[in-house]
Amino acid sequence: MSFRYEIRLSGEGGQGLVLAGKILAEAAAIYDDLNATQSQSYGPEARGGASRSEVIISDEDIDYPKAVDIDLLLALTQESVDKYYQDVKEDGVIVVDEDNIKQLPTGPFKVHKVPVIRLARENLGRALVANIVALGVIARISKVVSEDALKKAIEARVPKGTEELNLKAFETGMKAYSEIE
Amino acid sequence: MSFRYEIRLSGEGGQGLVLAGKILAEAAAIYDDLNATQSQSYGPEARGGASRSEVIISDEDIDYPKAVDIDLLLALTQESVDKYYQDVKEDGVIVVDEDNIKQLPTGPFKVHKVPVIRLARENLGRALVANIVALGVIARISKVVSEDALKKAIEARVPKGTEELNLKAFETGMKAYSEIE
Amino acid sequence: MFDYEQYLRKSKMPLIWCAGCGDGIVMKAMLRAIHKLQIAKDDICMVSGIGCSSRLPGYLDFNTLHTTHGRAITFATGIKMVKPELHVIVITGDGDATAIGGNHFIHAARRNIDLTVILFNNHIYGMTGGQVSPTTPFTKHASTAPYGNIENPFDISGLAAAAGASFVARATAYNAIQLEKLIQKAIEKKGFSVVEAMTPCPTTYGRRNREGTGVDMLLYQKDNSVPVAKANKMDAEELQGKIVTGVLVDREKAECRQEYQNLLDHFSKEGEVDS
Amino acid sequence: MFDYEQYLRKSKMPLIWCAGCGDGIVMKAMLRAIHKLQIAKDDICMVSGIGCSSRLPGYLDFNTLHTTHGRAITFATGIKMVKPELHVIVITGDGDATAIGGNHFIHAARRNIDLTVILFNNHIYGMTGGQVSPTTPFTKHASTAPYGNIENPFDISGLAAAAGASFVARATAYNAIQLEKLIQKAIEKKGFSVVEAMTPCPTTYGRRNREGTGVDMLLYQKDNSVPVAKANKMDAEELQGKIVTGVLVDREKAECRQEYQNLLDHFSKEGEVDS
Amino acid sequence: MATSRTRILSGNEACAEGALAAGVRFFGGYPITPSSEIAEELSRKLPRHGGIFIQMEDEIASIGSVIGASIAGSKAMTATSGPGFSLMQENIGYACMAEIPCVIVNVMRGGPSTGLPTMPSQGDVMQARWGTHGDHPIIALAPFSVRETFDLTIRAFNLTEAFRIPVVLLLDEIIGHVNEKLTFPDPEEIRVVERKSGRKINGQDYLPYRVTESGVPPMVSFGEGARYHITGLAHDETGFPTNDPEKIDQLLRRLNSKLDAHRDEIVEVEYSNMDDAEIGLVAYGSTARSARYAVRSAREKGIAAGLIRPRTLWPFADREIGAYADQVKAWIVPEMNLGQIATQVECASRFSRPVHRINRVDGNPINPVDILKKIEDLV
Amino acid sequence: MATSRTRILSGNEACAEGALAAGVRFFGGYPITPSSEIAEELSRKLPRHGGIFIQMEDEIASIGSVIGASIAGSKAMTATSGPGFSLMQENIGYACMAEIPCVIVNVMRGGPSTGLPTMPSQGDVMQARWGTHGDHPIIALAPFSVRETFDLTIRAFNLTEAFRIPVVLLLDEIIGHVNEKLTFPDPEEIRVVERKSGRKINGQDYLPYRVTESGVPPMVSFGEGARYHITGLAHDETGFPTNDPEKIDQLLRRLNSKLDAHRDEIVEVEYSNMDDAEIGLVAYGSTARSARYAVRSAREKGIAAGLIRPRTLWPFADREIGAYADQVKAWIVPEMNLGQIATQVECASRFSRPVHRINRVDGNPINPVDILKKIEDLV
Amino acid sequence: MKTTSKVKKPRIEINKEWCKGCAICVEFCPQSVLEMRDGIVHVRDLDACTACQLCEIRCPDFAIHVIDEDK
Amino acid sequence: MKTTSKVKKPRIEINKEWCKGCAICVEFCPQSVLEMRDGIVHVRDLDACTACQLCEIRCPDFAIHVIDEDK
Ligand SMILES: Cc1ncc(C[n+]2csc(CCOP(=O)(O)OP(=O)(O)O)c2C)c(N)n1
Ligand SMILES: Cc1ncc(C[n+]2csc(CCOP(=O)(O)OP(=O)(O)O)c2C)c(N)n1
Ligand code: SF4
Ligand code: SF4
Ligand code: SF4
Ligand code: SF4
Ligand code: SF4
Ligand code: SF4
Ligand SMILES: [Mg+2]
Ligand SMILES: [Mg+2]
Repeated sequence: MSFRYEIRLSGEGGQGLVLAGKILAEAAAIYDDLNATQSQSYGPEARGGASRSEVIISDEDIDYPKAVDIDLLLALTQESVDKYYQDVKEDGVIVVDEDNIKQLPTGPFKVHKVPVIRLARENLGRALVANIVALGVIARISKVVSEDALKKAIEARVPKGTEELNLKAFETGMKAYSEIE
Repeated sequence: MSFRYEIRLSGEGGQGLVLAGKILAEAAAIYDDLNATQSQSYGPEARGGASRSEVIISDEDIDYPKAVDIDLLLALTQESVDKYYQDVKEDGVIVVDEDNIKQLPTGPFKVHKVPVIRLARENLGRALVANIVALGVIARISKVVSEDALKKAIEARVPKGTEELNLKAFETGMKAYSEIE
Repeated sequence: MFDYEQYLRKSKMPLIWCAGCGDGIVMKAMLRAIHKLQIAKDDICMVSGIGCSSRLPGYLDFNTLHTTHGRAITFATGIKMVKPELHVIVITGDGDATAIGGNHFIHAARRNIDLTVILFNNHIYGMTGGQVSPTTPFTKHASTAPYGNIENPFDISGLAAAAGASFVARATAYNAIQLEKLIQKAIEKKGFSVVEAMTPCPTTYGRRNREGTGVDMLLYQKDNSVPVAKANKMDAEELQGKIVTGVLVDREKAECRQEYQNLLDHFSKEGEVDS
Repeated sequence: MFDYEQYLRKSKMPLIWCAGCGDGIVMKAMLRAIHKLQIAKDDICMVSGIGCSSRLPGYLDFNTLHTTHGRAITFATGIKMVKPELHVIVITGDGDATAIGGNHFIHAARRNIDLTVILFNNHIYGMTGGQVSPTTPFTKHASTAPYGNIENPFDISGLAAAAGASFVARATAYNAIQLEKLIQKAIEKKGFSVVEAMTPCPTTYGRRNREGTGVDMLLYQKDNSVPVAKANKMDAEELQGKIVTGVLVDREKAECRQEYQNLLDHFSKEGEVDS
Repeated sequence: MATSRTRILSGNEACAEGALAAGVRFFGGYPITPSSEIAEELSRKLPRHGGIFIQMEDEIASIGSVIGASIAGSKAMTATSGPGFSLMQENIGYACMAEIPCVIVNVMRGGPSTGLPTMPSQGDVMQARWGTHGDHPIIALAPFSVRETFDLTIRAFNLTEAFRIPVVLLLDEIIGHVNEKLTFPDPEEIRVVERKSGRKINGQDYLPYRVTESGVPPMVSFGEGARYHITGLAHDETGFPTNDPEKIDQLLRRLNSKLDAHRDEIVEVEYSNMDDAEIGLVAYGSTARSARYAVRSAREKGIAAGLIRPRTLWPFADREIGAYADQVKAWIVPEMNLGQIATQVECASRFSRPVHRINRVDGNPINPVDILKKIEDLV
Repeated sequence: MATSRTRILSGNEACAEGALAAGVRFFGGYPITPSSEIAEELSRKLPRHGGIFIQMEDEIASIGSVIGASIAGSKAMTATSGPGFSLMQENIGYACMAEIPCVIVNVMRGGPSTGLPTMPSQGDVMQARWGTHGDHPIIALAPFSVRETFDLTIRAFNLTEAFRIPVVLLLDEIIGHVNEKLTFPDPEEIRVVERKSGRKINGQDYLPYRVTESGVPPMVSFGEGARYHITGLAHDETGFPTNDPEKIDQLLRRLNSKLDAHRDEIVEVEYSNMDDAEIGLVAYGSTARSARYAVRSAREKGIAAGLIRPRTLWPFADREIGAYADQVKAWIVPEMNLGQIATQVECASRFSRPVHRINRVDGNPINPVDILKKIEDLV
Repeated sequence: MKTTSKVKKPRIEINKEWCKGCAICVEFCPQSVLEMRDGIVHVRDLDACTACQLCEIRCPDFAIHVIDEDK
Repeated sequence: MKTTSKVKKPRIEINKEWCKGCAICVEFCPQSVLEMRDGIVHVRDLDACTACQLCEIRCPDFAIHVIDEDK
């Protein structure tokens, strides 16, 4: 049976969610030979950067590139979780930043709290890599993309010279999830 | 029975044919209380001025403001007579400038030769008023507009200070026609 | 103690601009100048184009008009001609005023119409993400000048002067007090006045050109500004990379709305209205 | 003995222009300049906008392009960037270049792209029948300035200079020899060059302003021209109503097509073509 | 009888006169054949009426200044022809979005591009509807005589002030330049719509884009004490930009439905001999004169031809034409273009009868004889 | 398997890549969201391909430079969005009139006016057809995926070079910004049309606007030895202005009939599940993805829905759609506008069946679920 | 307006909702009164403040306000 | 090109189709060689002509051509 897996990464501009989405899509589409689309929604201005990035992964052609029924929602701000939790499907998963989200959503989905930003800042010294930490978490949860593919995609997409840091961030995320499991 | 009388004044830019047409129209419409339209065709550029000016006079609403079947054609250049004589209707009249038109058209219409430009230059000292001389000729031929109305329209439309000269030009035209009659 | 908030539409705050963007500093200098001049809020019409800087009027409690990209001056011209009693202030960016809007800018200067233009020069198209602008310095980088800018930049103030503006001045966000004074003078001036406000865009310009944060860019302004009196004594080479600040032009010229008023007065005296 | 006809498309003659229009005098000066430079007809691309003057290229046996009103310089820019080996000459009027086309004019000057602009300044919109232009002098009459022009005119050459042109010159139709020499220099110059050719429009300007025929207007030019060297020694008042002629600007600056070439050469040396 | 209020004047002059009668107080424009006489006339007259005439540096500046003037409280207009009309499109869209009243006259000449600068055309009809980007409302009127140019210019101002939708007045070169008799109505007879609100409004209690029953929010001009914000971005009722899909949707649907709600007030049609017509002509502008000439000639020959003449081109008179969809046996649509309104007639009549086109794009008007011939062919 | 010629990229990037594959050597543009990445990408790549990138001072200058570059012999393009597209209209008309090949990309965002700069829309479809003054030919293509954006960009260049008609590539913000897999075809597999003539031509024996059988005169670029004249005025076969009605008529009819003559080469349509469809959907661009999703879902539920997806928007696929006018019971046309193509579908199907519209103008894409609901409602 | 002769300490108001943490005020305070903490400005040493207002004048976000009741 | 020593009279060619009768050549001929007649230029006094070409240089219509075989 064919599958369609929908991921929405949400937070605020500057958190690198578009890059994270592209890495996910690239891992799936290039290294795992699936199909994938990544798209984003912007605020009122282009400059601000996107606050929402969506990845659809499937083994078939992907028609609609936006999320219809979310399998996995990452939310790094309270605003984003409030806005989007209702779009998560039954049995879907929500990953929230442990420190930023005070009010957890309730519903027919699973919610995981992971301190992705704190992990990035404290364990890796750069809050900037929170997006990649999150990818580690997502990799473990979703299972649609292989960890290997994700590592390759990270290496290919992050700025030259930061590969190691980012791979470490990825590992950190995977480990963090395994710990809460 | 209602009537529609079509006049085309043709020559080259700068010969005052638009003004002559407007005077005709004004005489008919304002002073004789008929209906009249005046329109013109331009060369490639606006600046050059029109080389063709048409007046339709009627006692009814005038639908089509361009000439369809010309009652009276004035032609001051050979080019214009060559181009337009075919549009003159049976029993129509063509007035040509005696000096400029060497080759007269033939057909089921009347042709009158009047040296309007020469009359203007020699009798009145200003080639510029040839258009008004022509109006005198037209007044006598067409009879659709009263001479009185034409005089009033001339007085109203020509540049201040040239009224007398122009009225004289008008008389000259009328006389010239009467002489060839 | 000056209360900026009397002029703010507080419900629209915080400002849309990035952390460290200089636009807010210029905005405050302008508010102080307006306040000093004691102009009633109803009597100010603030007109902008499109760009980061052009979002400014939306935050202020005046008659505010956010137009199309590059065209603010044309709308402002219509307003000024119809209601000369309004103080019409144009808020515009370097791209807005001198790229797409360059023609209107020079023509308003030529007419010397009584508008005050506050031109936010950050050397870049901020709003659209850092494309090269007509004021991006030679060799500097931008998203559409990935190998360094190969074009010469405008000297905006020089252009305004040559086009006919009656008042032209330049100051930096760093020197906000000077900026305030120059804006005050510009508003007071009857005629077309331009204040070129040099303002840092750390996000799309500073980062790409390794010029650091807003703080770093303000420090740069501090170190590289030269008052016009001093600049007049320096040669071209010494002036390389410097920002000449102060009043660059201040002259009396026929102002087009006033000239038109003379015409109106002439006819209304004559009482001659034909139809 | 110079044979103009080698350059003419004789079947298109006579010229569309009015008796006494100065445009033809400028046109001849340009042909002599081109001839002196021995440029092959195939290597000249002549681009114009819309206006009386802009009808010029149609009469000449070059690659000729009659574009839209005000936009000749933009088309010319595309041509020059693609075929830098062509001599691209822009023929334009005061309205075409500085009213609707003002922005392109100043930007081409800023880029200092290697175009030669022959700007026919007759202080009026000739083609459309004598409306006021950005160069119509203050108080002069036009069909849309029936009570006299209330706006200040541009100093076109000053504007071109401030915008960044590397060569700017002015001459009159009266002094056709000087005009020829300046056009020659302008074509030779690598960079954006402007020759402002002052040319009488007796039909729509002269008549309305009681300045007489083409002859009268040329005589006026004769009596009121001042060579730039002499003008430099005169004060503003003395220069009132005078036409300053000669080379106004001649300087070396980075030329944008050449700068681009450097980039192209860089990559072609690198042999680095990615996709 | 000729009265002193009767004069011979051109359509362009009548347009200027109509604008003055409607209360125009601002003209910003850029000359272009064949519209320039409108500007020239107003440059003479506006200063005498206490109004502003300004020649701007180009057409973009012209429409910008007009919108600004309107925001400042003046009835405002510009006049141009095809090339200038194309340049104005971006700011026409602004006027649609921000709901700023303004009148844009396009005296049509032959296109595309520089085309035929001195020759008549009706080639910009579809552009008048669709020239700017995004779905937007627009009104377009097309007079067929000098007198009607006077009347429809007044109407253009009335409509734009009433509905806050830009109104395009489509003359063609023939109408712009033909001279004919115009008897000026008594000023008291002229109905003039004034802006809904011109009063001083206190402080901020003005909701500039309030959703009202009529769909048209009352407009207060700048400088009248209601300090508010105008933008070309999608905005909410307060006039400030919004990203809220509901508010955006509300705005855009309200903007576009103003036309539907007031359609019958806007659409004006003249019928000649349609009662028993078997051949239905649809024509507008100067071409309608050729068509009426042809219809009269046909009637003289006993042919049951009739003419529907939309004075309003946009919104299109689809219902009025549709009402005859079954009565007529065939339609004839003569146009100085390649069939822009003919297509609308097909839709309006739902293809129930063949629509025959008579098109001319060679710079000449359509000769009534050609239309008559077509009528005769069809019977 | 992933090859090195497979990458993830956005529609805007794919457009730049397609242009390079088609041989673009000139880009002149002005930044505007959501199209700027096309310019940014080409500013990096063109110098490496020996091509020219120039950022002009505005959109008018951009299209002017593109036309100039094309005349000088380069394949040339620009990219913009609604506001810039409006500004380009006058010179697009010039390219139509003078028959200068060029590609204009419009990445559609919400309009009218500044509207919704970062949000998707399909609001400029009618403008692409009618935005400039005068009757003129135009081709418009609308890809629905990253891969198709690559392909249709190449096609746009091929069509414009083959027919000397400007081609508008209508992306929408979603297609411009969505990232997906693109496997680059082998360069040899790519069909690239080159200008009919690029040879040195001797002297003056070149008739630039010769009436040929195909209706398309062969084009020689400037600087290749055929010194000729190009103008936006109506002109004869020699390229010089004319006032001769016959020649004008010949020119304008030839220009506009180039499209008719080659219509079937230009119009491309994709059908999904149409064979037995009772509910016919017509959708294009990103909305076609929602529609196809809905059709698949409907088929899973046993509903006979099908989709016609015009890849070419202008000329419109009227015959292709008309062919199903009697088969289907109803049409559904989902669009991110207020029904621009829906009206075309009504005409194409001659109102034989109801056309149901699903319109969204609030900045959001059309959700497939809404389409599915409509399909279900109709059965 | 009344002026009093008592010398009061200036009051520094910070609007945390508006402050974007650009640190401009910190950098340009000649008395090092301010410091950044958690991406937002904080008053470190109010006693040192001379109410010169250089922080306020340069804060782009209207987020810092120095009230000197003596002025 | 050969030069001969004989002093020949210059030849003045006038293109009547192109001449618009603006009289510029007449006005600026220093030797009064030319005159207007019937709205077109005519040579009045060829002998006086010095072949200075000032007429030709200023004729806007390419209508007068002075051929001096000595040059
Ligand atoms: C007609 C048009 N073209 C392009 C744009 C896109 N655009 C919006 S703002 C902008 C440039 C902004 O630069 P600047 O004026 O310097 O303002 P800043 O953002 O730097 O303050 C551009 C190109 C537009 N909105 N409209
Ligand atoms: C977009 C556009 N606007 C206006 C016009 C009308 N127009 C044609 S030429 C011209 C002005 C010509 O003046 P100038 O450039 O000074 O040339 P001149 O005729 O004086 O030589 C104008 C306004 C046009 N063709 N296109
Ligand atoms: S992008 Fe630059 S100009 Fe725009 S708000 Fe950010 S810092 Fe300021
Ligand atoms: S109108 Fe003026 S510029 Fe035009 S051709 Fe006549 S004289 Fe020359
Ligand atoms: S007022 Fe002066 S001393 Fe006090 S915090 Fe601000 S900058 Fe520092
Ligand atoms: S300058 Fe203003 S915004 Fe920046 S850190 Fe200080 S208080 Fe905050
Ligand atoms: S060549 Fe000189 S002297 Fe001879 S006619 Fe001409 S101007 Fe006169
Ligand atoms: S200058 Fe030329 S056009 Fe004028 S009169 Fe002399 S020959 Fe004729
Ligand atoms: Mg900027
Ligand atoms: Mg001129």
